[in-house]
Amino acid sequence: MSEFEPKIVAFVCNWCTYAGADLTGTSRIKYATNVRIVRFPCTGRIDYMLLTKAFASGADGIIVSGCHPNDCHYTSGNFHARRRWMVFKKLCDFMGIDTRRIVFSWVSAAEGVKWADIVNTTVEEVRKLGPYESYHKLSTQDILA
Amino acid sequence: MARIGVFICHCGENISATVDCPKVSEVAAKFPGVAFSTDYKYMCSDPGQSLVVNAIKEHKLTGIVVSACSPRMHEPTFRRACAEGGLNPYQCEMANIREHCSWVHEKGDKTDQKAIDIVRMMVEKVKRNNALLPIKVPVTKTALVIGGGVAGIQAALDIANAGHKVIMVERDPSIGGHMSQLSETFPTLDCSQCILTPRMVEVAQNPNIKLYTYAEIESVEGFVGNFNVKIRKKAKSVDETLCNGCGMCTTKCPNKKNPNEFELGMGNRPAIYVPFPQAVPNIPVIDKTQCTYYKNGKCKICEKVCQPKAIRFDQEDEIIEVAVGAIALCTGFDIKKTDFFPEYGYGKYKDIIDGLQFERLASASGPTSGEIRRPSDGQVPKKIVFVACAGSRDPAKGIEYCSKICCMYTAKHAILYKHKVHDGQAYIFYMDIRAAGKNYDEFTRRAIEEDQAQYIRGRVSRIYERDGKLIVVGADTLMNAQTVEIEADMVVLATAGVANKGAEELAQKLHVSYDQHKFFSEAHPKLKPVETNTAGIYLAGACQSPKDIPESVAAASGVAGKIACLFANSELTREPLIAMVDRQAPPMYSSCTGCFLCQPVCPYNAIEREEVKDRNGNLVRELAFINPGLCQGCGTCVAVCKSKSIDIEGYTNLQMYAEVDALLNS
Amino acid sequence: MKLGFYPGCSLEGASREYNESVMAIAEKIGIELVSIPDWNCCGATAAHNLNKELSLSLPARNLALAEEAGLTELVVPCAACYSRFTMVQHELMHDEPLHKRVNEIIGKEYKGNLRILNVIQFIDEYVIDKLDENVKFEFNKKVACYYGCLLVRPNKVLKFDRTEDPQTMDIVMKKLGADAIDWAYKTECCGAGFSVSFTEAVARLSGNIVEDAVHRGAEAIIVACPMCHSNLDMRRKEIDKFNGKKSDIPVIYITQAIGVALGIDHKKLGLQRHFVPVNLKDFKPFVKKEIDVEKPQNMEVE
Amino acid sequence: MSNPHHTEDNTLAGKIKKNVGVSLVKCYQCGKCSAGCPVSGDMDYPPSLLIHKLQTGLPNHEEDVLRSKSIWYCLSCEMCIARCPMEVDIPPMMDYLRGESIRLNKANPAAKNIIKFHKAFLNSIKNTGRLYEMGLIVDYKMKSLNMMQDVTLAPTMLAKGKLKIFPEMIKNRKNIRQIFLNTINKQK
Ligand SMILES: Cc1cc2nc3c(=O)[nH]c(=O)nc-3n(C[C@H](O)[C@H](O)[C@H](O)COP(=O)(O)OP(=O)(O)OC[C@H]3O[C@@H](n4cnc5c(N)ncnc54)[C@H](O)[C@@H]3O)c2cc1C
Ligand SMILES: Cc1cc2nc3c(=O)[nH]c(=O)nc-3n(C[C@H](O)[C@H](O)[C@H](O)COP(=O)(O)OP(=O)(O)OC[C@H]3O[C@@H](n4cnc5c(N)ncnc54)[C@H](O)[C@@H]3O)c2cc1C
Ligand code: SF4
Ligand code: SF4
Ligand code: SF4
Ligand code: SF4
Ligand code: SF4
Ligand code: SF4
Ligand code: SF4
Ligand code: SF4
Repeated sequence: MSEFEPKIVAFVCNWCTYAGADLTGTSRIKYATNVRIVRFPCTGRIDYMLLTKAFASGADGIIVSGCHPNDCHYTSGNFHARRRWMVFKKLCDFMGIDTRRIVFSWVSAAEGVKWADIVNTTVEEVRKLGPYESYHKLSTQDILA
Repeated sequence: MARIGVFICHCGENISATVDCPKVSEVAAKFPGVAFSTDYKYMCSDPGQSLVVNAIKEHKLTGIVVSACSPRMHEPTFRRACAEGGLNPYQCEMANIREHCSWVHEKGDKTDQKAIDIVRMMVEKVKRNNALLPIKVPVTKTALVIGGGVAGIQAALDIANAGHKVIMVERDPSIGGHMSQLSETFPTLDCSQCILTPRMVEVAQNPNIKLYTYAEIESVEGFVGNFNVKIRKKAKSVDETLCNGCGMCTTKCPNKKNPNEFELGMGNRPAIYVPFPQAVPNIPVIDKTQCTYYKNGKCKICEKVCQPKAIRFDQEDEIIEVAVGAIALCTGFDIKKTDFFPEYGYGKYKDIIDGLQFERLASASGPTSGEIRRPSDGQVPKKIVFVACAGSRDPAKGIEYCSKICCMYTAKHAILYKHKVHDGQAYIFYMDIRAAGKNYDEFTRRAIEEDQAQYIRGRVSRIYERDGKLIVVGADTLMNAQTVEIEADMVVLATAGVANKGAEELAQKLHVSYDQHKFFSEAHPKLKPVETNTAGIYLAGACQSPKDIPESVAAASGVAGKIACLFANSELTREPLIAMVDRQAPPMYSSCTGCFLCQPVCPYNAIEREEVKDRNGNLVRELAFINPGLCQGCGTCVAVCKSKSIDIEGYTNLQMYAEVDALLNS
Repeated sequence: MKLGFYPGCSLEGASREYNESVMAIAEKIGIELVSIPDWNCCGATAAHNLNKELSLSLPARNLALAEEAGLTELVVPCAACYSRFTMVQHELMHDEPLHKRVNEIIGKEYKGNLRILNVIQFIDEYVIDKLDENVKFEFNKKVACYYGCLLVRPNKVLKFDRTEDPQTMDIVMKKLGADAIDWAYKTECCGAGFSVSFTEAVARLSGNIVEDAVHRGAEAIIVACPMCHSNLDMRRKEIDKFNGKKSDIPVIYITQAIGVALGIDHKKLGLQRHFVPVNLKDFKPFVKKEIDVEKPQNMEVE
Repeated sequence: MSNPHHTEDNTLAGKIKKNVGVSLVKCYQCGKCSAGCPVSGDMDYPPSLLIHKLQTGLPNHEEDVLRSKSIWYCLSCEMCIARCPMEVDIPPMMDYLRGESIRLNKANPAAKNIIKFHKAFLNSIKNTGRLYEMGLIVDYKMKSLNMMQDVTLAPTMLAKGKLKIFPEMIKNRKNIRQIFLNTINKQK
């Protein structure tokens, strides 16, 4: 059997991490193909229900990444994101969502190398955790199927 | 029914070398709702754009997805093409298969699959895009220039001469910046003061420029065209409207032994002082930390001798509020002090000085009236060592970059030294001579050929003092790395140029980004070198990275040009990608519960309370309302609203969920 | 108060007086130093010159034995041993596979819970505060404190004082009433373990050190390492030959200097064992002085 | 960061990178190490030059390095790394080069005594668990045949009580021999 290829979704802000990932490209730094990037104006925009949505549609791991503290293009969006994540994480733990599969990080527009590293380590970590079948099975399609 | 067009770009070989573009196009053609799909060599070229325009018309498309480079690069291009084809420009999305795919992966099925996924996701998104109209906002045609060094001066004068109002805020008691401290300037050796002072005076006299010295930025709110800025004007303890600059106070102040900042500690100044004779404005300030009266309630001599009665011991800081349309950041840089170098004695040897101190020694108006004398005992140094790259290009010390100006000013120092000490010998320890500029290399050659500077290629390992001499130990890497020891009378370290104090806090107040060394970041290193990522805020001079005078001035004129362009229109068109609280007629129906959780999270105070009244004028309920002029579209309010009453254009709930759904259900 | 102790070979042999003076001052201020049972030589330069794993394993065995004996803090007066121990601990704690391999080689398990102190750290933490009440004589001499290489380098691992122009010994000596001079050779190498095999280099390097100290008027060189001591003291004949002049500046261990100030018998401190005779006389009674003991700002220690 | 597309680096510099993690490409030949090295004057190639020879990757330069005096004269004093702006860790590189030089039988004749001294030193530890200075001196003299060196040192040391006539033996000498067998003596 070929190695398990985890599906990773990255929720990133437009100003820092999206631009950082662009820089990874411009610098031609290679990383794992497993990630799909979703662009948000700011991490503050990220509605955490989207994380459960992503798991339900087959993601094995999620990266949430935006500007470093104090560097938010909109001053404080990333702080609000953090704060809400704290609350949401408790909820996840309560609901039995595996929060090890959600990686939070800061990648600035200048950190192309860091972006590649984060994707690669997340892919490896999630590969170790295996497919998130327990969650995928519960997604509606599977139940009805 | 959606009719989406998909355009896969090869970007020459940039994409097609790793992604099978025709295959992606074929697969995309089968996505539900896709009416047209094709691939092409250069989508952004004229024929590429025509392809889009024609396809929209021919296939009656309702939206397009251009799968190419990053939207941060070409989104405006294709929105324009979209509009040309007769669609609303916001019916266009870009799928980033270059930066996020072809450039970061190897050729293969996985990469193709990723490209397909990215396209599918954008197809699902664009189906849900709304037609949007650009927002127009008025522009306040006044510019704020922060920092009054040569860059700030140039920017202010250019903008003022274009006919616009300028407010200049300078932290020190005088404008002039580092250039006012320099003796003569490379590569022509003109006297720095001689060329700068007239420009400083012009700033003071230009009716379009309002100058605040001894002032700092307290806060900045608003957005391009409409910034509200609070300026803290620190108390000078002198009434500027009365003071005539006679200088009686400074001559009579008995408290004279305070280290002179302008002379970098190599001289003293009174507690009430003007930083240097040509200061603009020529109005003294009292240093409250040193004045005898402020410290123990006695003295007031300055008050007695001041004829116009301008001294104000009870003066307080003043906060001034101004409205401006654009901001030029010109806060310059600083250099590392000699105590940064453990191996060169942690700054404990008096005769090891930094480059700016040497400028003061060489300056006719400096503490030695232009004679090169060493600080410890006033002797004229006969052997002098210059150490280039002191702290620069030194990752171990946390500064990996080249400070760019020091090769040139070190050559200048060697020349000036030889002009003043004819029997003296200058040695320069260097690693590379970086003199790329018009007449720059010729200048360093002149130091070597005409003024006998000895260049030794190697870094100095250690400097210590013995019997009044400084022993400089280096190696000559062009001579088998043999050790070279020079018994010098004085050593000048060309210390690294670093970000100015307070740069980080200022950047945070203005929401502009900065790099790991706290230098402000330009929006694009090649194509937007004077813009920041925040619209309406520009940067010039050494606050971006160490720069010499010609470069600082060029950038400043660039900024002035940009601001003049901005001010050329009285209205500004803004992207309509902003948030809205839902409203449905009839009268003011909304799912908003009036909890106002959204209000405090908005960084721009854009969320207001709107009162809903019945026919009799009684208050029925309060709803959130977003001021479209203030909202910058961060979307934080969208995420906090529990009743999902807010949505944000360009990133609507519907779009985001559709994207996530489309990504993985392949 | 009990602390672990690793004497090391030189303190048992050629540098007995260092051991004697450490013991004497520890006793005076009521600290018991407990030697690691059945300790072995750390291998010094020889091991790490010839074989990396050996150079890790010899110290590691000692560390493991110390842990087995329930010790938590270990005083290592020899700067060379101290350097080896600290480096080994650092390497093992930062390299899991290597740590495993070394544990296998030595047949013991070192967990890494020891705090390793050099003699100056030991003085700084346990002795300094007790000095004022116990000191009898003021050490009113001009001294050149010599740190050598192994106490301060590499700073990233040792994290002790600043690499260039360190101050800790100077501060201790100033507290005792000495005039600790500013000089140029504080951290220049003395030739270390090459005393026998490359004597010419040692004569030159140690020669420069002695010459600068004498030139600047020092009356004694203060050291904290047996290798420094033996190079500067036992090699004085070669040193004087290199410098072309005779020198009589004594080289004394910081522990001996403290012992002298504490009024401990000079014999008990082993001062008679030096090659260069030590004639420290004319001490005045100690009067406590407020000296500027602020540690210098520029400490690179995190 | 090395590029995965590049082929494996089989130069001596490549081996140093692989075995001791010291990256010589970082060295930009500033010479600061050579300027501070206390024995660079004794060396045939001061540290920065030694590195430059390795940077070229050319066989004749690598040969020079392995046969050099420099690698044996290095005192491991760490002055170079303490001041290197690029944090090129020279001492472990020297350790590795010494190892290679012995392994390939290329050690410089000038290093003879140094190697003999180290070996005599280790012998003492192997036999007793500790350093037996008297034994070391005798052993070293036998090995180096340098009978006259330091003839006056030992008697004075004895007189000052600094030399022991009999060796100290640790109890668990088996453990020590085990360590030697698992490390240095494994090589042979
Ligand atoms: C030793 C030395 C020699 C040099 N010689 C030459 C030469 O010969 N030729 C040459 O072309 N270049 C030379 N330069 C470079 C030259 O000094 C710079 O190019 C020039 O000063 C940059 O101008 P600037 O306006 O960007 O910054 P600065 O001169 O640093 O001016 C910045 C101004 O902003 C103010 N400011 C800072 N922070 C704030 C704040 N928060 N709020 C308000 N105001 C603030 C400062 O007080 C200052 O007045 C030399 C530099 C050095 C160090
Ligand atoms: C080999 C090489 C590699 C480079 N790589 C880089 C790089 O990686 N990064 C980088 O930043 N820079 C690079 N550059 C530099 C870059 O090419 C220049 O900075 C840039 O092209 C300058 O732009 P320009 O508009 O001033 O001049 P040009 O690009 O020379 O454009 C001048 C234009 O004016 C036209 N023209 C000339 N005379 C007349 C006339 N009398 N009437 C009308 N039109 C006229 C010409 O036809 C031309 O179209 C490189 C340069 C070279 C040579
Ligand atoms: S649209 Fe973008 S990807 Fe396509 S050719 Fe232009 S730059 Fe390259
Ligand atoms: S004496 Fe008065 S008028 Fe003259 S410079 Fe001083 S404050 Fe101004
Ligand atoms: S009151 Fe202060 S500023 Fe005025 S003369 Fe006295 S010391 Fe100088
Ligand atoms: S400009 Fe010259 S001296 Fe300054 S950092 Fe760059 S190379 Fe070094
Ligand atoms: S958070 Fe939502 S419901 Fe609450 S006031 Fe704001 S828009 Fe209305
Ligand atoms: S999106 Fe919401 S939070 Fe962000 S600026 Fe607009 S109104 Fe404020
Ligand atoms: S100091 Fe470091 S960078 Fe400079 S030559 Fe030596 S090893 Fe190379
Ligand atoms: S460690 Fe070796 S190479 Fe480095 S400075 Fe010391 S003796 Fe020279």
